[in-house]
Amino acid sequence: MPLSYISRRLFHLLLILLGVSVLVFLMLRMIPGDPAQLLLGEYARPEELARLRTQLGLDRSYPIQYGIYLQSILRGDFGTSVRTGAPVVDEIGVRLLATIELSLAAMFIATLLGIVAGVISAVKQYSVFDYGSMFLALIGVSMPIFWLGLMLIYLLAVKFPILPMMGRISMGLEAPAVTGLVVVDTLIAGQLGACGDALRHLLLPACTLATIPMAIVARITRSSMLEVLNQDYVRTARAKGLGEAVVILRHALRNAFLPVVTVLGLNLGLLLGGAVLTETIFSWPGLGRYVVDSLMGRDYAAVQGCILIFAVLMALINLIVDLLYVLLDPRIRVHA
Amino acid sequence: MPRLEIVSNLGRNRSATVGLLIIAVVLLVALIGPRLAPYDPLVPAPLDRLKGPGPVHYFGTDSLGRDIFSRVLYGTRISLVIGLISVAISLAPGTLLGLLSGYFGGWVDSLIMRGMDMLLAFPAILLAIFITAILGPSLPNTMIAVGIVYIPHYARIVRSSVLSLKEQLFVQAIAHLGGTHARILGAHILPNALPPIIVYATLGMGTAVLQAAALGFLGLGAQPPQPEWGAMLSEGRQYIQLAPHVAAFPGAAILLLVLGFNLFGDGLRDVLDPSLRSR
Amino acid sequence: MSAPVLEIKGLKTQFQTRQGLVKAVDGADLALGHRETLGVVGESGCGKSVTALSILRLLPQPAGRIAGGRIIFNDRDLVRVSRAEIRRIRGNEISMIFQEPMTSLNPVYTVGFQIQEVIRKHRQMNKGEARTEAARMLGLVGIPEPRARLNDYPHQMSGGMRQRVMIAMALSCHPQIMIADEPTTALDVTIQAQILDLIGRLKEEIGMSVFLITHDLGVVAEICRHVAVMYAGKVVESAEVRELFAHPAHPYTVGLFESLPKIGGRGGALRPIPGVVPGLFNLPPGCAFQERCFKAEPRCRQEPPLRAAGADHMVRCWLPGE
Amino acid sequence: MRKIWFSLVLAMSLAPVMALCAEQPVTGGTLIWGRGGDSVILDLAQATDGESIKAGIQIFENLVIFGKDSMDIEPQLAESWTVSEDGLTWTFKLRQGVTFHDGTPFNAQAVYDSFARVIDENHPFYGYGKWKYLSLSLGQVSEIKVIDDYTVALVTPKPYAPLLNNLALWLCPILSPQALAEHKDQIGLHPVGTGPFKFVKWVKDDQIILERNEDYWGEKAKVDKIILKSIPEPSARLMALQSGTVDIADDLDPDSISLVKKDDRLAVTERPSVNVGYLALNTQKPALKDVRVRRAINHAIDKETLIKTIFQGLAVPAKNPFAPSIWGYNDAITPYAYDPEQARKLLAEAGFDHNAELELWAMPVSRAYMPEPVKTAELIQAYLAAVGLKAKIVRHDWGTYLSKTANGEHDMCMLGWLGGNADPDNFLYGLLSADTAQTPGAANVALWKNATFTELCLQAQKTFDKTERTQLYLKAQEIFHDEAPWVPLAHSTIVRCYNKRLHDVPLRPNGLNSFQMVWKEK
Repeated sequence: MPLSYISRRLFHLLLILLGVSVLVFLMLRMIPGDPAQLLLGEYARPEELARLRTQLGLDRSYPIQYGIYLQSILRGDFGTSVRTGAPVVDEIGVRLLATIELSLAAMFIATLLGIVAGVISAVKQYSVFDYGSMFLALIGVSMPIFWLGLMLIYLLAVKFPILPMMGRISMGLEAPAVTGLVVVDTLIAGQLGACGDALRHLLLPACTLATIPMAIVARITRSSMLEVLNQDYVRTARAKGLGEAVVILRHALRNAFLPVVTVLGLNLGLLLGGAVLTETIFSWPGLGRYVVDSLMGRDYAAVQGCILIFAVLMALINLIVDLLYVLLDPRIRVHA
Repeated sequence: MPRLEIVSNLGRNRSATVGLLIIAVVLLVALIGPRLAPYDPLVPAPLDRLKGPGPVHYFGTDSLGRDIFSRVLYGTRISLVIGLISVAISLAPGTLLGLLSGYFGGWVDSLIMRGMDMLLAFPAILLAIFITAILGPSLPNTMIAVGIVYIPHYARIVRSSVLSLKEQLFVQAIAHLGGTHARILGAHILPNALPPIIVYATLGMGTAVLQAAALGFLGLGAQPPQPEWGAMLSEGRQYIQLAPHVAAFPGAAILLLVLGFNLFGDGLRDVLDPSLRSR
Repeated sequence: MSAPVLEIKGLKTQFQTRQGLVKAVDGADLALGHRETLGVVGESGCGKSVTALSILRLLPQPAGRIAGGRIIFNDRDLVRVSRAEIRRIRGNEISMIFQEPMTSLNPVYTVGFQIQEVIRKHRQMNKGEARTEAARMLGLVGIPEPRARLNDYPHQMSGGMRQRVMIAMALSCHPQIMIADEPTTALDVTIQAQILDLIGRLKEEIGMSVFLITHDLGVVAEICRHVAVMYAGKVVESAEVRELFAHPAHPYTVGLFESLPKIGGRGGALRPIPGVVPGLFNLPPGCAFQERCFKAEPRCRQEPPLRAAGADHMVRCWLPGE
Repeated sequence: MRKIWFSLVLAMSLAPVMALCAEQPVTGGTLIWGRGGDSVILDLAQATDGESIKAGIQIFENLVIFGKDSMDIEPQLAESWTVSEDGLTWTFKLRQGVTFHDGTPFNAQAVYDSFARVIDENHPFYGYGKWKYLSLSLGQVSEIKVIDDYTVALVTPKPYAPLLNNLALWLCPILSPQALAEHKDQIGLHPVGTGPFKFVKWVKDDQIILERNEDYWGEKAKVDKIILKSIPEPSARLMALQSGTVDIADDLDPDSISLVKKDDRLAVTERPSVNVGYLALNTQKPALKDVRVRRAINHAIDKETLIKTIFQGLAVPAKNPFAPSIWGYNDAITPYAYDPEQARKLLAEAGFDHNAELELWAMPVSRAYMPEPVKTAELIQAYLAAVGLKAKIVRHDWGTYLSKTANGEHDMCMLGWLGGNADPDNFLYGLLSADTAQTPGAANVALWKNATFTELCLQAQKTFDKTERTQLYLKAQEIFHDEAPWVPLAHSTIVRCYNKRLHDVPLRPNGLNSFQMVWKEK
């Protein structure tokens, strides 16, 4: 991939980030209710409010506030959380990793199961499996996911306590943080039991989060496979005497991947959004919950930081999807 | 494709038929539901609260003793309106922006698309939360928020079909014959760009209902005592053990309606635009 | 005709569609002689491609199935051999090339990989040997700088080149039979001739038989020894090429010739066959061609017999051959 | 003979069980405490939210503190104190031999640094924090004097009786001066106090881990560790308690509490609170200016049913602005009875326009004083409709709600007061005087400006004699009742739900306790 292409993408990203930062800044200030009032709650006295506003720099004009913000960002400082007084970067870091762990797990489940279900449905078109899994997929995209999450907790953690209902790992099993992903950290520390425990904790929230993308991936894989299975080159592969598994996996699936990858990329973005609800239900200490809490708490710097992180993540995902295209399909060449 | 053929193809498409049937039933309920409702959906009867389903209250009562069956019936109208209005709010500006962007290209395109990219940088639910926070929580504002969130999606879809249509000969021919931009856009490009929009809009109604329910879950949606399904469901989550029916029935209603939109949308896509496969 | 390597007897192939059962091939009999080229001609939808696909059991699933008949190849009935057995035959003893060289190659793999795949599947070779062999095959089909082209993707090649690649792939296990389903239809006229020449030449070199499906009587005349004419799922006439061209017996065959422009031919106006191939759902009882036939008579409502119309010349018609 | 043997065996086999049943505290174990959200900041002088306070008061101690289960003042880091004749100087004798968790000795300098950083702009630590609620803490203190290593004096410019109560609040913790100097503006992430538990680790939005302070000056904590776990979804919190994942679950909704009560593995402790939940009637709005309308609204609402259903009985109906457990409560007042007929009559007398639609503002968050704000609002709406008063429920998110109500933009709004330092002044002057009815930033959200009432409150602030103050407050409550600027709704019951394997779980009327004495069965 040519360097000029990447640098152009990066320039684009910078522009969008700048735009997003202005947008978020303005939108935050358009929300009625000020941070000082929220911090002090129903017991606030006017003079205390005024003092806090001054301390927080909220009494300055918007352009000046934005200028200060932009300056500090350029210095790599995302500001300080109004609520906790801690640097936003620190606040975001840990939670971001928790969200990434959850999203990756969900993505993994969604991709794996979605593709398997899609491929089988396509190969056995009009079979009971096909109808069954496609009906389930439809239900999956039609269901409020917070409802599903609560039902899963009730069924699998309370009624039949098979899985833990919250948190990332059982008390006392924590491994030293290296990557910030608990599952990986426990592996690095060689604590297989703890890793298993972390995986069990991951299962319910990840499955909940995976429902919608899994359904979408299954549907898109199926339709894409159906299209590909009718292609002449699949017939050619069969005519060569190749086994059915090789025909489907090597010749058909590989070609069916392209639309699936597009959808996967779009869905990773969806996952970041879906995490807002899932993290609340499963008490997962992630960024989705944090950004909503920060928004409700008018923690300007925190919200601004989170959204910028989201924007960068989205851009990264798009870039990865584009790279995958090139890897998957030799016909695509990047035009710089 | 001739209109008659579309209709007959739709009739033969099983998912479209089932979807349409569900939507029709919901529509019917929305129209005559209030007459079927045995109770006033808004008047609390606190001493009858959290009664299970039975012959008196078919779906039981909620935490204020209101009849859930009646509330679900009344809520049908609200949910349909949420779906329609939200989609209309994303559809109109989204289509316009997509048309302009795709047709004129150049800096107009760059400007519009970068703006859309900025909106897309936000996770959808977060942007919706943002907008409701600015506007204040209420049903109309929920619809506006959900509507705005999906503008970029429509703009992108329309833009890409305009790009391919623009290259087609007949448009170029018209342009050479001296048609105005507005005429070319309105009379020639838009009608041809419609199929994917219609499909996406149908599916979008389901998404809108779900998004509105999610906002309701966060307490930002319809205001009490309105019997909006998402808000009812979210209220019911408190009673999952004590009175599961409180959440079950509005949840089922949402599932059914969204399923209807999705089935119908799927069917429409198969008939109108087989190339538009990604949901 | 020498002893046949492949004999199709009473083949019936059917498709289950939403509109009902389609009898795409309805009792076809064909024989392919050793080191001979058999041409199967007919309009689109007459069942010639389905017959070819039936031989290797490549029918689209789950709609298509062989409902009856036998396909005898080396004393084995291909209709009944196990799936593993048919897979051993495909690409190895019988290989096949298709009409659309543009789409018949997998776009995401190099041509080298796709040729090696079949070599390694059927011949005991390691990667390196298979690669050398693939390059040799590319050279054999007349592709310059074959080693370098191994790394090309199909989209980097022209249609003619791709069909050469397909042929190389088909021949790389030295099959006894190559089935070619309209191999030149999608190509430019000049390329068509080259490809036909190539097929003719390689048939001799490798010593195989060719089952050539085409709608082009010119092609048949050029490279076939025997020819069979199919209509609505049945073989209506078969003979040696010269015999058939000289004495077409079936009115349909006659129609086919008359609809062709003859180069330096016997003159006369082009006469297209009236009507279209009947829908396979509502075939009339008896001869399927009766509604388009200028010589149709009442007895055509009954199934016409297969009769000899000359030496090694069979026709399915009530009328005597002329 | 066999019978005797049998009894003996039985007795022996039961012995260990009996021992367990007896309230014999054991040391050790981890207490897992499920709650609705994470702490915000663990420097309590900067904290305004309950979740920060819950964790912080395990770590920090104050000069004085409320009783374990009451709001009476007891010594903590100060052993004794005196007030000067003029009521302006408070002198505290400090406890000796106390060290902070980081080993720094506790002395007068520590008190000085902890307090001066809040009120003295020239103190080096002043800039390291955003000091909140000065009026509830040290706002009235003008000077802090270090008299000797173990004696400190606080000076107020005018006599200020509630100061002792303020010092017992979370807002006046004593921190290690060493830690203050070291962590500067990050002190909120690294709390170092003298309390029975030490801070170990904080995973944001997940958990805070505390462990026993082995060098504690008093009786050492029983459990080894406390883990405060954030579980935002209330139904998940309930399920966590039921499944034994957590030992304590905070802030369950009333219906869940009734489920907990039925579960014989779980225990519920209840205590009358000092809080009040009320519906403020904006007296500045034309429709509500007439006292008859306000009284009509008071008559229209059936508090008994509200409490029985929505509060699940976990509250007592309110008739005064503060709870009966606080001194100075006027029990002689006859509450407005639920009487729709009377309400309609009063509205008619006032010539109320029945077509007017009043805005009923419902809180978006639940609080101890208002566990189900939305349902409460819906019920009130229905009661008002029944007497011909149309109300529209309005919701804003919390920040907006507070700003706008403080600006007097509502007709009727729901709010409440946790009780602060449990002094009547806090409720009467703070929430109802003309001084606090100035927009924007009004705490008196009824915007009720009654000169007599305000004068009574001001008078009481200057009076040190409790009996005299009581008389003033009794009078003030009569005026409040008569003028009806609020519908006082309920004083909710404070509840703690926990697993029965926990023992000696304390519960103060404000719900904030140190868990020093809590022990857990093995």
